[in-house]
Amino acid sequence: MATEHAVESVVVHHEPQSFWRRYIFSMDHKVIAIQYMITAGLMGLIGLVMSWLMRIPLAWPGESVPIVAKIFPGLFEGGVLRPDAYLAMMTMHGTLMVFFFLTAILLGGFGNLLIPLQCGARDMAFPFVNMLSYWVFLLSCLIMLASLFVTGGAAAAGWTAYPPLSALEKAVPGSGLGQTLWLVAMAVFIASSVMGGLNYITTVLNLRTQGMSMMRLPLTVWALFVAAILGLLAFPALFAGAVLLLLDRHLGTSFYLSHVVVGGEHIVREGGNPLLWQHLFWFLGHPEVYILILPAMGIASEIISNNARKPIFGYRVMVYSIIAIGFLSFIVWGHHMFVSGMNIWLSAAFTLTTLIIAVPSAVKTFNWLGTLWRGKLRFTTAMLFAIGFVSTFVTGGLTGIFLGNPTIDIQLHDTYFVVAHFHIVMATSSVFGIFAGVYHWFPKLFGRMMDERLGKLHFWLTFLGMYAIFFPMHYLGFMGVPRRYYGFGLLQYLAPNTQDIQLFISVAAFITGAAQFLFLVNLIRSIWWGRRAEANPWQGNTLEWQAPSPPPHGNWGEKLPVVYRWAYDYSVAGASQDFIPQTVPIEQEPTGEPGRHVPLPTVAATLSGDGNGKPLQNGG
Amino acid sequence: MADVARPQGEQVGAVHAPIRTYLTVWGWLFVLSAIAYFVDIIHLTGWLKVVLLTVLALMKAGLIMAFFMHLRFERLTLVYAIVAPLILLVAMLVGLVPDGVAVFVRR
Amino acid sequence: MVAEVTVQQVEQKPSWGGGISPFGVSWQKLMMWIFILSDAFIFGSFLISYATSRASVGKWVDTGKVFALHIAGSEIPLLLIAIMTFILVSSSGTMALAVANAYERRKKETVRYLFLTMLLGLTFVGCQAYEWTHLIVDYGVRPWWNPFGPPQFGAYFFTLTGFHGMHVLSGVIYLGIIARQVAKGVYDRRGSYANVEIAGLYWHFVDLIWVFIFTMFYLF
Amino acid sequence: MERSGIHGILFALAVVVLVLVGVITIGDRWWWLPPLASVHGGQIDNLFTITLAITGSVFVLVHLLLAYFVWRYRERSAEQRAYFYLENRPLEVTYTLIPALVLTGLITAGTRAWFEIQGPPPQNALPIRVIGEQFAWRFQYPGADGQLGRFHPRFVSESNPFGIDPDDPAGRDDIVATELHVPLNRPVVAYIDSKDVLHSFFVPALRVKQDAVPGMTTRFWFVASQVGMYDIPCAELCGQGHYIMRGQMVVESDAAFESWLAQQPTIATMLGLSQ
Ligand code: HEA
Ligand code: HEA
Ligand code: CUA
Ligand SMILES: [Cu+2]
Repeated sequence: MATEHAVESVVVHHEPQSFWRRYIFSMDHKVIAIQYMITAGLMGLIGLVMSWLMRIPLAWPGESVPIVAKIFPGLFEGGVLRPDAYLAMMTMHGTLMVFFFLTAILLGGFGNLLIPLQCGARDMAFPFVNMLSYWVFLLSCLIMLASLFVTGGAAAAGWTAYPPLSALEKAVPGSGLGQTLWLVAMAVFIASSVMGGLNYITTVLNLRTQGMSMMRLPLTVWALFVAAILGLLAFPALFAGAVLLLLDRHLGTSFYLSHVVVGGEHIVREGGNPLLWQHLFWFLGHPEVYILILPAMGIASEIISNNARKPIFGYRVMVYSIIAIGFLSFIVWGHHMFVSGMNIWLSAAFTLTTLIIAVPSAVKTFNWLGTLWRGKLRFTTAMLFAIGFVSTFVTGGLTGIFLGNPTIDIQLHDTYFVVAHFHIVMATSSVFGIFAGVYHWFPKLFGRMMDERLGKLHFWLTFLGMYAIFFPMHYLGFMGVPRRYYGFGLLQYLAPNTQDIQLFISVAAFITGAAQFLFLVNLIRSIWWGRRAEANPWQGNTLEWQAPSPPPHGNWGEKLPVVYRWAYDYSVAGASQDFIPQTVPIEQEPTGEPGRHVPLPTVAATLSGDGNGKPLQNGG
Repeated sequence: MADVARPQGEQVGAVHAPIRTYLTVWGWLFVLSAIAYFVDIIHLTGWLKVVLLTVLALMKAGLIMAFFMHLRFERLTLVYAIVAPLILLVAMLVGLVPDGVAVFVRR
Repeated sequence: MVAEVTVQQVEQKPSWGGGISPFGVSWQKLMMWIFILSDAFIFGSFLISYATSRASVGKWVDTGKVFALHIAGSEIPLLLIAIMTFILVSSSGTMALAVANAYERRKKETVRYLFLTMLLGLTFVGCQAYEWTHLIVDYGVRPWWNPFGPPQFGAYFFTLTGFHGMHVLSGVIYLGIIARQVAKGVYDRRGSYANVEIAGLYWHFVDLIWVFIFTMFYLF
Repeated sequence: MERSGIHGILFALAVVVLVLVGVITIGDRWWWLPPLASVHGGQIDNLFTITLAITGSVFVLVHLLLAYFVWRYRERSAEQRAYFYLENRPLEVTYTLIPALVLTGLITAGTRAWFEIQGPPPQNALPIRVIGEQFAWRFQYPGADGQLGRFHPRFVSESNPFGIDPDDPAGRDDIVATELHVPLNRPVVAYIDSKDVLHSFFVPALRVKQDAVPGMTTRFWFVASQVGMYDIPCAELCGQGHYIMRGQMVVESDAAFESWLAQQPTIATMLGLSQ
């Protein structure tokens, strides 16, 4: 055993010294996390600007905006955004936001930051592959951005890239080099996320510190773990699909194409099946959206428990729900294809699985409420975003129930109702998870605190703003406004006041988007001039708070921490404080860990207010 | 003491089969491949062929995974963790192929 | 200090002191397994796409005829593919022997079997090259067209076998690196031949995939 | 952090306002589905309303609980202590089972309606072919033989923009149009094809939506129940002109329909063939 300790110290003091090895080509998971976050954040900002561009013609159809046109001369004609530029912006907005912003920041950013810290590991299992994963991700970002500047413009077939539109050069501007680069960038992105995923999964499984059993992992780690598994098993389908599509585009195969006439020209292909792409895409696409929500759920759970000063309600059930949601998310993909011409029996099967997924979601929702109940709620900015997450997840999840029903989906498919649904769960809930996480773990990232007052202002503008943008989109959906439309002038069934709603949405979008610059200012200011953070500013239990802020290379100094209890010993009766870090031995403080304390409170006891279990004397 | 309590290091290959077992498995793979080949060239058709070939392929896969890839000597949890996700491929198959048939019908 | 670098240390250094629970395997091996799972999903997606396309095309090609070899005037269906299958299965066998020898830390035998495996792998790729040439030159099969039937036949033929062949080739390179390490005694010094076993996992996986390509593409 | 309680109160308020706005605007139908003009659409609207009632209640319930908890349990003093509470099996089982039951109901109702709507059309249904192209809809009606002639993109040419097989005898007497007319109260089955990329045949007022997929024919049948003119927007991204791809549908009495049909050209005249 003596040798082991010697090795430990060798590792610990082996911090790279040069600037390049330390901050650029670093293999330290925390540095990689920051790199991911900054890159992904930039991609998010680009996506945000694109959504602004899209909102202009939607609110003011045909009106000229010379000032904006000057900034983006390539996209405007006569001061008006061109229809093909609209589609390109829409496609890139969706792609950047889903993959390059959310996936990257949640798995690459928070995964890298939290998994080793909360498992009590010194780093990822294979730091070199971890570093490679980031650089490959950056490469994919560059390829995707490059596609904006090629002749013909960026890909314009939607983020779903349905062929034949995406397979034929003539079908739509941007389906030349732009679409090819889109596919290549996605393939590279997938390679990067596989490299990341391998590390996250192995690290969670094998690199937990002593005492950190799976059922003691914080929910953040559970959620990231399951999300990583989803990525690893789902992305291959898109990879295969993208390879086939590239071959269709450049080798003249006909996986997805059959004989078509585009622009008067006959394109002779035989026997392809466009639905095949849709299946492959959504076999990824649906798990993908859960890759985006699960980590946000984990972050919200952690932050809610911490700021309610209460254990998370029903920890085990929360874990099982995460697993259940993860599994179910693989077998619901067909709900995006109810009216695509898919076999109607399949639709029925997918209805079943789709609606069942609401059950574990319900459990999670009520467990969050249960955690708030009789807590001592402290409203940090992170907490506000976390409860904002609960609100928006429920609102957005419930609209999924309409869509999951194929009969109703006949009417609602590809209308703004869908746009409303996914922006509320994804653009709002998941983004709230990210904001909550950044405010909460900022001390671990940079060793300083973010400004709470600015943060709260940011929260309020964003919370109200997001609802203002996306709630009215449901109304558009009711009225049957189709999505991916550049303008609605021809549609006579729309009441004239739909245009008022569009205007309202756009104004809200500009204000909300602008509010994000508060966040940016706060971020930059705090990185350099924020108040110095102590190790455990939020009185948290999980391991990362036992390390200094920011944790040094190797995280834990000489010795790995040892874990004696679960992560949610908040307000345990008889304890000296209202939190007990996981590293505190049972002999020193009691525990409330499930299974270790007796007995479970009954309903009657709960109502009479005496549900508090007595901790076992010696849990060992 | 505290840092590393669980078993460490050279666990790999602690249990494994004698070389004879590998040779036997090798032999069986030849035999099964040969059977599959004959199933094809004697022009069996229809479901019988599909079922036979599928079973043979699964048997071969099973042998490779169990012996060559050592799953037989690993913990059962690992076996489950590796085999269970394959259900999703079955789900994919069940979702896609009938739809392929449906497309054919509606050409 | 340096002189004392022992088994434990090297094994442990990259893992920062983690354990092997819950699966009882090192993180390196686990990582390979997980990678294999992910890769299996790529192949799975290709094969299932192929099955779907074939279902939606309806008629298909008599692969027995296309891949027949003419020997002494008589046509033996699928002979080349049968030979290739036997080669790849054999390479799996030699790989297993390499791993078995690695357990016993028999350096020389391990290297020998690794080389044999690489040789068989290269032979397999050679056969594949021959088959491609044959189909392209003699029959005029193209990814977008072929004389036998639906164009998807050629398309999937090149995609599936090409992707698989690339895996075999990368495997040969991978084994080459491992063999070099073995020969240089790196694993003796480390006291662990685990990397040979991990490379073996990959190689057997490539063979495993071939079982399904053989069955689904050639035999069905 | 001292005075953070105020944000709890604000949050509770915001959530209540949200609930009010939602309930009023949706409950009062400020914006609503287009007026219904088909028979099967009734089923869709019913399910929509039922789902709205259920999800609406959940929305209100969850948000009110959230507002109440956030307001009631906000931190007020340093001595206050949260109530250590782990879990409550009966409660958790309850809120697993109730949604499960409700959803089972929705699944049953939804799939039943789905099979009725997607099921085989009645024997006497009038077949119509709907052809999507960048960026217009075209329609083909059977002639006296009641049969639609074959369609394939390879027949498309300047003179034959509809892509109908000139050699198919069933097609000679077929009638072609660029506006869709359908008779009132008679089942119509639309066979939907595409010349180029994906489109989607969407008639909001009739609650009809079905993608047009190149390489295969999809189908949707319906009975129009209201006379009128309806838009047919395209609901699947199909290129630059997606937003201007709009057709017109006219639902009219049988007599008006027949006389309209009689005025449209046939394939034979269009292609200069004999009947
Ligand atoms: C983070 C992302 C995310 C999440 C979490 C979800 C969650 C869900 N989604 Fe969503 N979805 C998207 C992202 C997401 N979705 C995207 C991006 C698209 C569009 C892609 C595109 O076309 O471009 C989409 C599209 C989409 C469609 C296709 C619509 C169409 O194109 O026609 C459908 C259809 O079934 C659907 C369903 C659901 C369901 C049932 C859930 C469920 O998981 C929701 C479960 C949650 C709840 C139900 C709330 C909490 C529950 C309770 C409080 C309990 C009580 C409830 C009841 C009793 C009803 N989604
Ligand atoms: C996570 C995903 C995400 C996000 C955040 C957004 C954000 C927004 N989206 Fe997006 N949108 C999509 C995903 C997303 N969208 C997808 C997938 C599509 C479908 C594309 C397709 O059809 O192909 C779509 C389509 C889409 C449409 C429909 C286009 C059409 O069908 O014609 C519209 C229309 O208004 C729209 C508007 C907006 C607006 C106004 C915002 C925002 O302005 C709202 C404000 C945003 C924020 C407040 C958060 C941004 C935060 C940051 C950038 C912070 C940076 C962070 C760090 C530095 C850590 N979007
Ligand atoms: Cu046609 Cu959109
Ligand atoms: Cu989905």
